Amino acid sequence: MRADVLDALVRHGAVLDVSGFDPRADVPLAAWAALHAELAYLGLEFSDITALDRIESVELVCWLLLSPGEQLSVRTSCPDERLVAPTLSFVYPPAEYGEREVYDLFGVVFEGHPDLSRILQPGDATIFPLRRSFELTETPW
Amino acid sequence: MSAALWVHTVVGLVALLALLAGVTLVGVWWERKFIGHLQRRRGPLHHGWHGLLQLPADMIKMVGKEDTVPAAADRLLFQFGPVAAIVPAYAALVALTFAPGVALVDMSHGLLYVFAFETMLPLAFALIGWSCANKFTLLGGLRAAAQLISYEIPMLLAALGVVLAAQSMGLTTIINAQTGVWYIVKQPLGFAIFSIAMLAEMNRSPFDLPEAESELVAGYMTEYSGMKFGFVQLAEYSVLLVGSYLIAALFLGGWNMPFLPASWLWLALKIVLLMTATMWIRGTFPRLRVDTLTQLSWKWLLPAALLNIMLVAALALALGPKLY
Amino acid sequence: MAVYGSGLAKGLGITMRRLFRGPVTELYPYEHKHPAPTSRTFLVMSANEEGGPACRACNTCIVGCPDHVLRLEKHPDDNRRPLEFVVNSGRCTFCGLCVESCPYDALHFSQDYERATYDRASLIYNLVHEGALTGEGDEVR
Amino acid sequence: MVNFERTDAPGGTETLLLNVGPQHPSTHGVLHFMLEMAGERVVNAKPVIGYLHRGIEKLAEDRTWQQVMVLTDRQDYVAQFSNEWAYCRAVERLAGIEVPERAEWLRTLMCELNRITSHLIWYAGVTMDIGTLGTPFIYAWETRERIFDFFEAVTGARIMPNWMRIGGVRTDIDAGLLAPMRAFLADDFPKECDVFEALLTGNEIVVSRMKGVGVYTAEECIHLGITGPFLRASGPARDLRRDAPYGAYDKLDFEVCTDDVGDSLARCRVRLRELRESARMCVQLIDRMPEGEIAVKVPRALKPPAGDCYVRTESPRGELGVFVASDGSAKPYRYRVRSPIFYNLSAMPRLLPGHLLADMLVIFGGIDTSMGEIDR
Repeated sequence: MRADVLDALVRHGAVLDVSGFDPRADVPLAAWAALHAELAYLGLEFSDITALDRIESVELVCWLLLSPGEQLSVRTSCPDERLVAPTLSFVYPPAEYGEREVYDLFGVVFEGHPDLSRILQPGDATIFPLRRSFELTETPW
Repeated sequence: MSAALWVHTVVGLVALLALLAGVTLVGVWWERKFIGHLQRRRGPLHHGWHGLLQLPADMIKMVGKEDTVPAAADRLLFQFGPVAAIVPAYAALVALTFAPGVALVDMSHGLLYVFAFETMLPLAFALIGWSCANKFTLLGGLRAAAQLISYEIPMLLAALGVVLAAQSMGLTTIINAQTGVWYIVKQPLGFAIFSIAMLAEMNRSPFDLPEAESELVAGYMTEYSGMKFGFVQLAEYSVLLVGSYLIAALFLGGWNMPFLPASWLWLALKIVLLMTATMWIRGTFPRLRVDTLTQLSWKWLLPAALLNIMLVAALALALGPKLY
Repeated sequence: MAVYGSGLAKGLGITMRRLFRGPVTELYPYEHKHPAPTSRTFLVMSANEEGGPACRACNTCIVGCPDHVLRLEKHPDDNRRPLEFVVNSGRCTFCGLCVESCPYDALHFSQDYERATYDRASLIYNLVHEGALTGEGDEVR
Repeated sequence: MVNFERTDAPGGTETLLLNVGPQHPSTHGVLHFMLEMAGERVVNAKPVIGYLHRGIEKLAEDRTWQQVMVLTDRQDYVAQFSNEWAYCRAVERLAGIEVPERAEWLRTLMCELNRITSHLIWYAGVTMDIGTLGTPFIYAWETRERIFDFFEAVTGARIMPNWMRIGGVRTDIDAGLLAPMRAFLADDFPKECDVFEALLTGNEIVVSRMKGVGVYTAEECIHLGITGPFLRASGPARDLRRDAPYGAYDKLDFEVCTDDVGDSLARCRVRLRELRESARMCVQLIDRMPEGEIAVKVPRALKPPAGDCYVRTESPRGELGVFVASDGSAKPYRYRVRSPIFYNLSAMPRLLPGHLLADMLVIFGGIDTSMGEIDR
């Protein structure tokens, strides 16, 4: 990995793990926006933002591109009691829609987001279907 | 007015209406069939011989349809719109001469009369577009008005070249002046301008912006259903008929054919071929953009039409009216 | 640089040439397209040597089906024989996972694709019903 | 329901709110665009999506790893094989499954044929958008049907193949099929491409509508997260088939089609060249297809080790990413699709304002939407 990216990750308190398929960096929620601002400045491109429901918390996963062929995941964890995270939409414009989707399906509220509304579900939906607590029902024959 | 004139008028009007209806029915069938085969499909197939009865069936369906009026529409104008479209389109047919001496009214200024009524159509389309209280129809109606008005000018100027050469506005005189050489040979530029402008007047692709399906759903016709839609379609086909007729009469010699006796059949053949050509173009080309469309008219066709008139006038002065 | 308008003329030429090549469409209700032998349409059950269903009621297909299309009832006398093998074709996506998973090669796809009906109930077939195996038509359950 | 704020139009005239879609002839499915128009000019654009949301990501959590295969076809029903392959690659990477070489080549072959059919759909759509009466549309579909016949013969279905399996592919390609396939791709298809080019990029009316319309620089596109042919038309030779090769792509000789103009016409040219390039790749694949197994044995109750992984593939529309997470059970813990058009579409509010309604449809046609993938 590039030295400047590594340096930025370490400075923002990221726990780096390169043993998996792709390098991953777990950062504290407080450093989320600042780290991404710096990574974007270093020229990393945004690929995708999504989330994983870890029951007690929701893990935000942001995939960045070190080069067109190399990817890096930057992750943080939002506690279930307070699902609030700073928005990345000013750092990476495509994250605006990605975060809307995470909000729509997981209920994570992104602070400072320009238009945090439902995107895939109707505007009056009240559910967050990708949470593990949301049970699927079976349609009868 | 004498009884004979009354009979002549009534029979003539009914005959024209039958002609218009027949041309619309067969024209729509032929268009669907022709474009279908252009696209390697078969087109209508099941009703009658190769689907020839499809259109009467469609007409019956149209009459049976619910006549919807949008809640926000201006009811009076909405109801009046198709009438405003069909009346001038029908009235323009009155002056057409179909064979030597065969016309409802053989006017000495027939061309002027036809153009006068043809140019009333954009008003009807703008009216329809506005009365529906729908954004798509509004944009379509405004586009129709802008397009038709900007293409009328080069069209009239190109027709003026023929009038200059024939020294008459009567359709019979103009056609008879082409017994020898057709005006397409003498005024190719005028023919090109007139054809392009006429294509735009007919709202035919590549100038079908008022109906631009991919942008405006169905343009000014979006809200019409049932017989009202049928009337607007009838008006469109009447413009197609009149337009093809005018191109044939002004530039392609009307009922004249070199080395063969004059007959209304030649005129009919030319009209059918011209209509088929518009369908061929429609089946091949995309449409222009709205600003390119008006630019084409004002920046290219209008100067070219003026140049054409000057050329014709100069040639007529130099060679004498009888020779040119 | 080509002359302006030559592209238009070429386009007109192309469409006119196609006009004379004749239509390529099939007149569907009159002409029938023969599906490829691999085509996946409606499920049929093959017969064993005695003429009974080849199914051994092992439940593998039921487990493998992603859309809960199949229902199997074992024969009260014989645990290895189906009493009822019901397919709800209205739910079936013709994915072929059941055919693939069958260890006894009992399930197959037929080549019959014209089974449109007016109600959902008539899309439910019993594959081991009398006559179903001989191809005399699947009786509506 | 939808947050949409009107801005003041330049010149202070009242603007018009135009709802293009969800049922409109040229939104390619059920996309809904809210447009604020000043006359015919777009001031503000907002896509409203979700009309086709089927919850595929949630449904996947209730199925076994193999059963998710069925859903992947239905994400992007125009580029089915790309979606299947992306999922297969993700799971195979997570579970550490080696795929036999022939299977990889077969996958590459079908995926490239699929790229052709997908681009043909784009061609059909874009020619309808600019207002032809459907003649180029039908020509494209005619060619597409011939490729679908191959799909049917190989996979058993025309649209929803469900052909790839974790660890390989389901059916082998019949040896007798390769010759007609090669003949079609090497001889007939380039001629069809000539026709497509003549009716689109060779037509002066199309050129007048597309040239210089919607010019976006490479930096702009990358910043806005645009991938695929839309990005390549602006210059950068970004293609995951070249940048991070998978399947048999590293053994093929192909060119990454780019254009340096970045307008709508360039996007058409790039896609039309990709059609020829894909056909050329397919011919190479057919000629050099290795023999061998088509699948490795994978347990029916596949349980990949706990963890997650993300793979990115080049779908016809751009960078298609699949993120799968496993908790060691027989069902995926999380299945996530990074849809290329979802992010391409998210750039539209920034790209469309200032253009005419007619141009907006042309630019929008350049991203080649497929609602199934946006809404999932």
